[in-house]
Amino acid sequence: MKTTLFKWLDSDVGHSFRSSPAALFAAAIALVCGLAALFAPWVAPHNPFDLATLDLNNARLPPAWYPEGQWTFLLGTDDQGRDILSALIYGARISLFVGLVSVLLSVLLGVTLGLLAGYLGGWVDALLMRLCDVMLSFPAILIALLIAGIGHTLFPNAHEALAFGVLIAAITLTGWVQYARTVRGSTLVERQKEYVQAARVIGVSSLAIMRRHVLPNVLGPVLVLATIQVATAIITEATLSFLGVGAPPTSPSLGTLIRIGNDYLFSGEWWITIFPGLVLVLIALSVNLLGDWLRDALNPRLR
Amino acid sequence: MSLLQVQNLVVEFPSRHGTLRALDQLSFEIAPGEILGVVGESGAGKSLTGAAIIGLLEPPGRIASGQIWLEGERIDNLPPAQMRRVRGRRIGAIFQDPLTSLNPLYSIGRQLIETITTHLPLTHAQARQRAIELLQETGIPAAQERIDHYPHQFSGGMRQRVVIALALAAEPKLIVADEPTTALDVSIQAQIINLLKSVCKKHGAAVMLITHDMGVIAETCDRVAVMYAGRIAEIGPVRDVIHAAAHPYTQGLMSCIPDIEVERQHLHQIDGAMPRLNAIPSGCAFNPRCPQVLARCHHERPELMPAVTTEAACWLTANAGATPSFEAQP
Amino acid sequence: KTFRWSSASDIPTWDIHAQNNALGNGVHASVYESLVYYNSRTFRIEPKLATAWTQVSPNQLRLTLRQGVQFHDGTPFTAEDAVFSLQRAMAPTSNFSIFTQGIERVVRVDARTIDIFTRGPNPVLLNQLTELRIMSRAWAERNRSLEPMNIRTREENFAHRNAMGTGPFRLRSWQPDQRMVLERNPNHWGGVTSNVTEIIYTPISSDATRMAALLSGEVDFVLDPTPQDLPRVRANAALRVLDGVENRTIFLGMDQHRPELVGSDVRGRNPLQDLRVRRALYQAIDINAIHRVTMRGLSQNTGALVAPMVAGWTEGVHQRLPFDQAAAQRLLAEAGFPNGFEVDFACPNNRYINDEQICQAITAMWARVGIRARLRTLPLTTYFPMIQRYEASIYMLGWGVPTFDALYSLQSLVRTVGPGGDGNFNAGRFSNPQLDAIIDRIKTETDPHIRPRLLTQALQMHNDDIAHIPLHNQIIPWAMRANVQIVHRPDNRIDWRILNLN
Amino acid sequence: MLAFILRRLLQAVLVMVTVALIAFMLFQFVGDPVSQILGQDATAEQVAEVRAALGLDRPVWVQFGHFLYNAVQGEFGMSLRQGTPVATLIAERFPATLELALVAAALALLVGIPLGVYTALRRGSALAQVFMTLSLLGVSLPTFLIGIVLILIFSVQLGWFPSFGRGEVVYIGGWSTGLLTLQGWHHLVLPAITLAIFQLTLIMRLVRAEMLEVLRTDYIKFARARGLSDRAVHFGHALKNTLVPVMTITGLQLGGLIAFAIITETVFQWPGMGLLFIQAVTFADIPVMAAYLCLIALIFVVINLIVDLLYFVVDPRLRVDHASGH
Amino acid sequence: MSDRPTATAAFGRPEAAPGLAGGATAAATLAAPAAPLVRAVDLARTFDVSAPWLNRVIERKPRLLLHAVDGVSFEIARGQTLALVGESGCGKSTVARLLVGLYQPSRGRFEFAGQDAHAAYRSRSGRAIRRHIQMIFQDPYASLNPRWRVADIVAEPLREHGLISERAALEARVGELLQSVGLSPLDRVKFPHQFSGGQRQRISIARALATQPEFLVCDEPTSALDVSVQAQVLNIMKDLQRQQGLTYLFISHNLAVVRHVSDHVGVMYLGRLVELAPKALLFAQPRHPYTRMLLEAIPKLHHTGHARTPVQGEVPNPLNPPTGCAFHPRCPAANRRCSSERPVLQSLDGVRVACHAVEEGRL
Ligand SMILES: Nc1ncnc2c1ncn2[C@@H]1O[C@H](COP(=O)(O)OP(=O)(O)OP(=O)(O)O)[C@@H](O)[C@H]1O
Ligand SMILES: Nc1ncnc2c1ncn2[C@@H]1O[C@H](COP(=O)(O)OP(=O)(O)OP(=O)(O)O)[C@@H](O)[C@H]1O
Ligand SMILES: [Mg+2]
Ligand SMILES: [Mg+2]
Repeated sequence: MKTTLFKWLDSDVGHSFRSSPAALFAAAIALVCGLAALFAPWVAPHNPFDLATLDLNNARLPPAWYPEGQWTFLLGTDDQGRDILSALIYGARISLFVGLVSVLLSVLLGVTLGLLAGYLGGWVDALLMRLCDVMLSFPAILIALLIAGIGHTLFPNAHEALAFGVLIAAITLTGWVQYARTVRGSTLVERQKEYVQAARVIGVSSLAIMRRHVLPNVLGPVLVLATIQVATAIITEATLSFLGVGAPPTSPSLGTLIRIGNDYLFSGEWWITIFPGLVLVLIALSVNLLGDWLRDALNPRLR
Repeated sequence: MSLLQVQNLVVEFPSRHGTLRALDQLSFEIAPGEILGVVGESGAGKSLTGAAIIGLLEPPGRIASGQIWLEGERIDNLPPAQMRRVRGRRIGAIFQDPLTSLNPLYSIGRQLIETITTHLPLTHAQARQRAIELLQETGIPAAQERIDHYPHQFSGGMRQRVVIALALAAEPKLIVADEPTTALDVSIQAQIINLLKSVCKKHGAAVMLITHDMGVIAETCDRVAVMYAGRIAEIGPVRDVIHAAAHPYTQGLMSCIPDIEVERQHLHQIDGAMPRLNAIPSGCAFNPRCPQVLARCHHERPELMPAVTTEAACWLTANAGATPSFEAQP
Repeated sequence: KTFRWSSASDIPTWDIHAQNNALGNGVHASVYESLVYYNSRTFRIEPKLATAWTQVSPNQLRLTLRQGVQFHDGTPFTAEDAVFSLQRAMAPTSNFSIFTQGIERVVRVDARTIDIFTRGPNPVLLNQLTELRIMSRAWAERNRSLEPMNIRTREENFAHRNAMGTGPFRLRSWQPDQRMVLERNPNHWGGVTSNVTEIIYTPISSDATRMAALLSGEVDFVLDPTPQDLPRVRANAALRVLDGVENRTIFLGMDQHRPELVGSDVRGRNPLQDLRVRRALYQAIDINAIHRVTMRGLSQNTGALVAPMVAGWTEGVHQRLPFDQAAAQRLLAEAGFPNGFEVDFACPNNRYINDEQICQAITAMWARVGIRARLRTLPLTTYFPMIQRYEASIYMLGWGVPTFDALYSLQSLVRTVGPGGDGNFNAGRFSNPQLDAIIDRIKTETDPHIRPRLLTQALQMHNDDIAHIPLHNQIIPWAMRANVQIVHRPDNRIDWRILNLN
Repeated sequence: MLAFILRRLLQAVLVMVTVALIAFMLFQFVGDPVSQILGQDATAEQVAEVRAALGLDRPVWVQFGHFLYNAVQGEFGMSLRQGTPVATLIAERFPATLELALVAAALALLVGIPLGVYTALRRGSALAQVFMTLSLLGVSLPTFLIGIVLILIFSVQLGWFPSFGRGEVVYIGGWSTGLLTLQGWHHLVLPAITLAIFQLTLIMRLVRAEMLEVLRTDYIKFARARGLSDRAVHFGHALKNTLVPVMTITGLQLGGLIAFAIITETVFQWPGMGLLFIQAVTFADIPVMAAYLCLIALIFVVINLIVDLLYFVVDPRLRVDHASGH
Repeated sequence: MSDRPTATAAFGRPEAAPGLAGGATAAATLAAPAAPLVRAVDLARTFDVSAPWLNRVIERKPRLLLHAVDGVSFEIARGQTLALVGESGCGKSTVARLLVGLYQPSRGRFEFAGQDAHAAYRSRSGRAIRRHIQMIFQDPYASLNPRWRVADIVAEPLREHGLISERAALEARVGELLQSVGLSPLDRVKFPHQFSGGQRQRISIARALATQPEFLVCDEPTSALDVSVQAQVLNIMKDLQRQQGLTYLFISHNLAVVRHVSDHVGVMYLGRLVELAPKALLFAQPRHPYTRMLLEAIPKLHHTGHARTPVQGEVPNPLNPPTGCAFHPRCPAANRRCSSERPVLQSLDGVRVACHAVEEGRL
């Protein structure tokens, strides 16, 4: 484990990582956010989802450094008496979870379909690409809005878990197209390469060729795309939550927190809006920075 | 006076593993109107030499030391604006792949006229006229019409003719041709080489012809330089280099080539591969593969020194002053 | 002087009978006038286009019309116009049927008199008439707008975008969702003290943007400011907040019908059918905290189902059960739920002031006595159909009383579900036959002495059963520039006649 | 060429029918318009009557068939919320959205392309690094946040720009435009910036990446070897080749702009189609939603077609008849 | 370590097939010389390159068929090498791909050890025949999966055919194979990019040899390589042939190389064989005018300064081949008949040639 880390740091990619302050900065932030989110129950001073611990009398306290602030609520509290810091940590956890899972699922879906379309060609390809066209001529946020809309009305009695399921489904279903197209493109190129033909001559089955030969060689751009998509997914989640079809208010994501905080923009209780906004931008920024760096690092011609 | 003079040229690539020296103390000359062939294994530094001369080394590559003189004027340290006036006007260039050398979005006429008007004080109409003449000269039938066609409408051989026309557009004194026929069909190769030879003779241009193909060198060049690992191993008149090479590498290279006229059970082969830039052995870079390696080859680097009829960078020539016997040529 | 104002949404139409929309009705009142109207200060009914009225018989009301009134196009206002307009409101495509309920026909007596015949005694007829405005008959005929807009046709009704009334203002232009301009009617019959010559209305749906427009001086008046921004508005010398109690009461309803609740962990019984449980839910709510923190003082805590200005309200029915967590826990234990239970809780998120926040706060309060409410919040488009399908176990609802008479609430909310609007929003399907009997009696009781007593009695019985858990009456704040002179009305509309700018 | 356009159109029809179908199925779930029409106090009989009148009680596929049949004739019915034919509503709102999107697109292109070229040519320079970092911020900021912050700063704090609406509009024929009045432009500034920022950074990054790619090609190297000036090489040769792939993305982005306008229009109360759509969603105004979605699909299809035709203009390789080439 | 006996028996190869190093004597088990190991009968492959259907309908364009290979027949005896030469695009690679089953033939047959190979490829036991026919590709940089280690690359056919599954045995066998192509067994753990072009080509050869094939199709195996490396690869190939009795189809456009490796040479022009002759005969006495031109076009190392006579004219468009003899527009000896009647391959003094001029004795 340790040695692989060192090995990696010594490789070209690792080196470009070490020598890029932006990447280091981004990785540090992503790491902090990720760890905080992962270990939220241990890191966060309060559990903002446990309603029984909320006290309305603590609502709208300013950050601790203000005269009215309390040190138990470092970044202040919101309108329900929720500790902002804890809400941020838990909110980031949700946002990151939704972002990562939906990107993972869309990668899975997109890469599979892209591989099939690119490798098999013919009507499979035609069909899938038409499907992509349809998806593309429909703005992602609209699809997401509609899917989220259905989800919520189809299962009105379902609660948090389903809300997240719907969010993830919405983002996944709009996200896979990009991967499918990218992978299809690279697969078409890769399929012509002689190593694939060599495998065919050996008698390796199509599925095995796709999985063993083509897949690893088309994953580079997917990785870059996925990193950037994580940021996009988090923002989409926030936007959906902002438009009111996202995470429920009792377990708010960053987007929901911003939507809630949006009402307090002029009221002087700025911490309810500003902190979630900052964290959202910070996460999106750091993930984007990482993706950017990765794109350059993985592109041999840029080295 | 020689047209082009390269003196102790060093080209380096700085990298995090240290600086790679891709060309090391390279020196040679080209006389006006002469065709100098440059051969050598892939990665020997042939293209880099050409790029350094036309001032188009890709960063991070850079000329670390040495000088390049064109008609008595030093050109390796010219500011970019002046170097641009040298390129195209006084040194033309031809690259390997004619398909990718032409901008697919512009007609060849436009690309020709643009080049001509950049360098010569001609009006658009005059430039067009000259472009048509150039195309005719390079053997493109119906040049009047074809001038407005786009690159993709030409076959590979025709495209390379267009590229030659472009290189000749401003009557340069020197043409650097980097593997001009490698991407072409066997049957077209000879056409293009013949064309290049004849038009250059007509315009009085000297050619630096970079190629792998000894056959092409043999029938085209006046002199030939053999490169190995960023240095010239041997340079001399073409006949002598082919038939009476002084350097063991040159000898090996010549005997590797299957000969259409002679049948052999087994080809001679030079074992091993050319060293990577970051692992060039001390002394003579060829010493690990050399069948006649001497003790001093391991730590002393030989410079080019006169052999019988050529110049070779080999201690054998210094010792014996004569061709070592090494698999007799038939 | 120009008065620029804003609220979240635009009026749906200028057709005064097409949609019964609170905001629309308020705006229509500037251009169209009704026969009688509430006085903004006293909230008594006062003459408007009718100058006098007498109850000729229990089923017949005679109204004398004002003379010398002109429509905006200069044509005189006559009895034909009044009869036409009331009949138009009774048309099948009209949405004002609740205000014409019980009216049998309208008859022109002479040029200045009309009769309204009702099917039976109608104690709230005059209140209903305040919402039935008068349109020019000739104009409607000319423009083929004799009937209220019909969604089924493919054509837009002329009256949808144009208006012809007698009011103090007339419509200059209207681009839906963008901008509406009204200008002063110089030929108005009188009684107008406003110095406003032009009214520009711009709907701004984003709360933050609407407040920004007020703060930056782009509008003079905001009808529905967000409560949390009020401190800042109050602190600003150039701005001012005016607030008043609305006659809308916010309460929680509970499913008391199903034998077993959906989405609950209690099997085999419905805990909400147990009075002790309902009482525990009630007493676990710290209404003062909600009042102070969530509503920032902009609410009037209540124990009654109606607001103080509604007939039937008394101090007695206004009394709340005390907030008492210990009592709540005890009641739960007595009812057999010492560890509480899980229950579904639905809330709108864009209907009432701070609806979502209130529900969250309540969820937290219940959590502390062991009731694990699973809150879901929905936009009103999906929320109302959902609760009307009886899909919610506990739900929030707010009920306003345009007639200022508690029957309106009792009939819709408390009466057992039945035909003719009985219990149409009794989404918990509460049922008490005794209470039903009283409500049915109130429907026809016109005696001014008996009727209020019956109303109060019904309200008290409702409280005893804890059919609903009342929370508070909404207090509606208005935010405006300091130079706006205006009177706050409990029906949340501007009285255009007395609007002034200093 | 003709065949190409035809195929595109066929594809377009397919796309639009699919969109319509999907949209239609989704509408079953967005809520019940009837309770909106009738208000809270309606009786069950009234509700049933209106449902029947609107055809909402029929099976979905019947409704869809009906919808398609009418939609083909440009007939989308009446808005349930506004009582106006949907076509009229859209016609009223379309200019606002189109103007906003076009100005934002122009802004994104006019700023994004030069910045992309600059950062590509001056790769590694301090300023280019700054631009690149800022551009990342651009993709990391959610649109709604940008809008709110702009209002907070420029309307409320500084009072430089209005915070809502379109200002004064001039009617030319049935087309309302804010571009002919100073006030109109004044109102346009903040929304256009809000809408443009994301696209701007995207275009900038795209141009930069493409440009770097193109600068490495042989024909650029050969153009240099011919002694052409940097200007001719960068802008004559490199940029034009860069624009080919940029066009596709930009085309799609323009469609995206119109869609993204939903958020911008909501924040700035911009009276365009996005606002119309969002309000239709909260009201379950099915005819408006359906028309809007079909229109968006149509716009995408048209833009795609235009982009494809532009390819023919820019790239001679596509233009030429196959048979005459070698 | 299981081998399907039934499958191998079908190809007449005794299971006692010699190990790699051991040698040599596959030739001893040869069937009667009358039956060649490889036989292509009228092989043809057509590609549909027409525009999409709608375009054709609207623009009234016919279906466009490209006859990449148009009726090619040849035989290769066991242990022999047939070389195919010709200009780019004449269909050499297509023939190669037809033989290894990457393409289905549009017409004709390919018999391997007397069995219809394409029928076998399609059948369930297709793997068995694949074992015996392997291919070496042109580009040593593209023919190895850049993400796999050498050991995995070479072992893939073994695993795929279930020849060896045990780890240690596999490792040993890979080492053995690497050694047989002149690489060190220690190179197993490296990645392809750590090798030079020549070494990579040896890895490809090792992979091709893994299943102990009898027939190797080599599509320009050295044309991407330097002359010095080319020599290494050619030598190895020849050595292997000598040791293991391999049969080669060797594709190249370099006649000098072809002369070095082949026993018979086939010259292709626009999808057809125009001349097929034993090597010595072909080089000593080329019959077809195209063959003559090709030979003429070869740069000669020893005649410095001599200009070649280049082949005149351009390669014709395969979509629109000339009528009659496809070569006639470039042929100095063409006459009317050549432009109208297509010549067929005819035997003439131990040479097979398709040319009217030769047939008529004009050349
Ligand atoms: N950007 C670069 N960074 C590092 N090394 C480089 C770079 N470009 C070229 N080199 C090295 O410089 C050496 C000479 O390269 P050059 O292209 O001149 O070879 P060549 O003789 O032209 O080979 P070929 O016949 O393959 O064209 C090679 O070893 C190559 O690896
Ligand atoms: N999959 C394919 N689809 C369409 N046309 C093809 C296909 N493969 C080959 N062709 C065409 O078939 C002809 C013969 O191609 P092939 O690759 O066999 O030529 P080649 O002799 O190997 O050429 P080279 O020397 O360039 O490798 C060419 O005109 C080529 O364009
Ligand atoms: Mg080179
Ligand atoms: Mg080939």
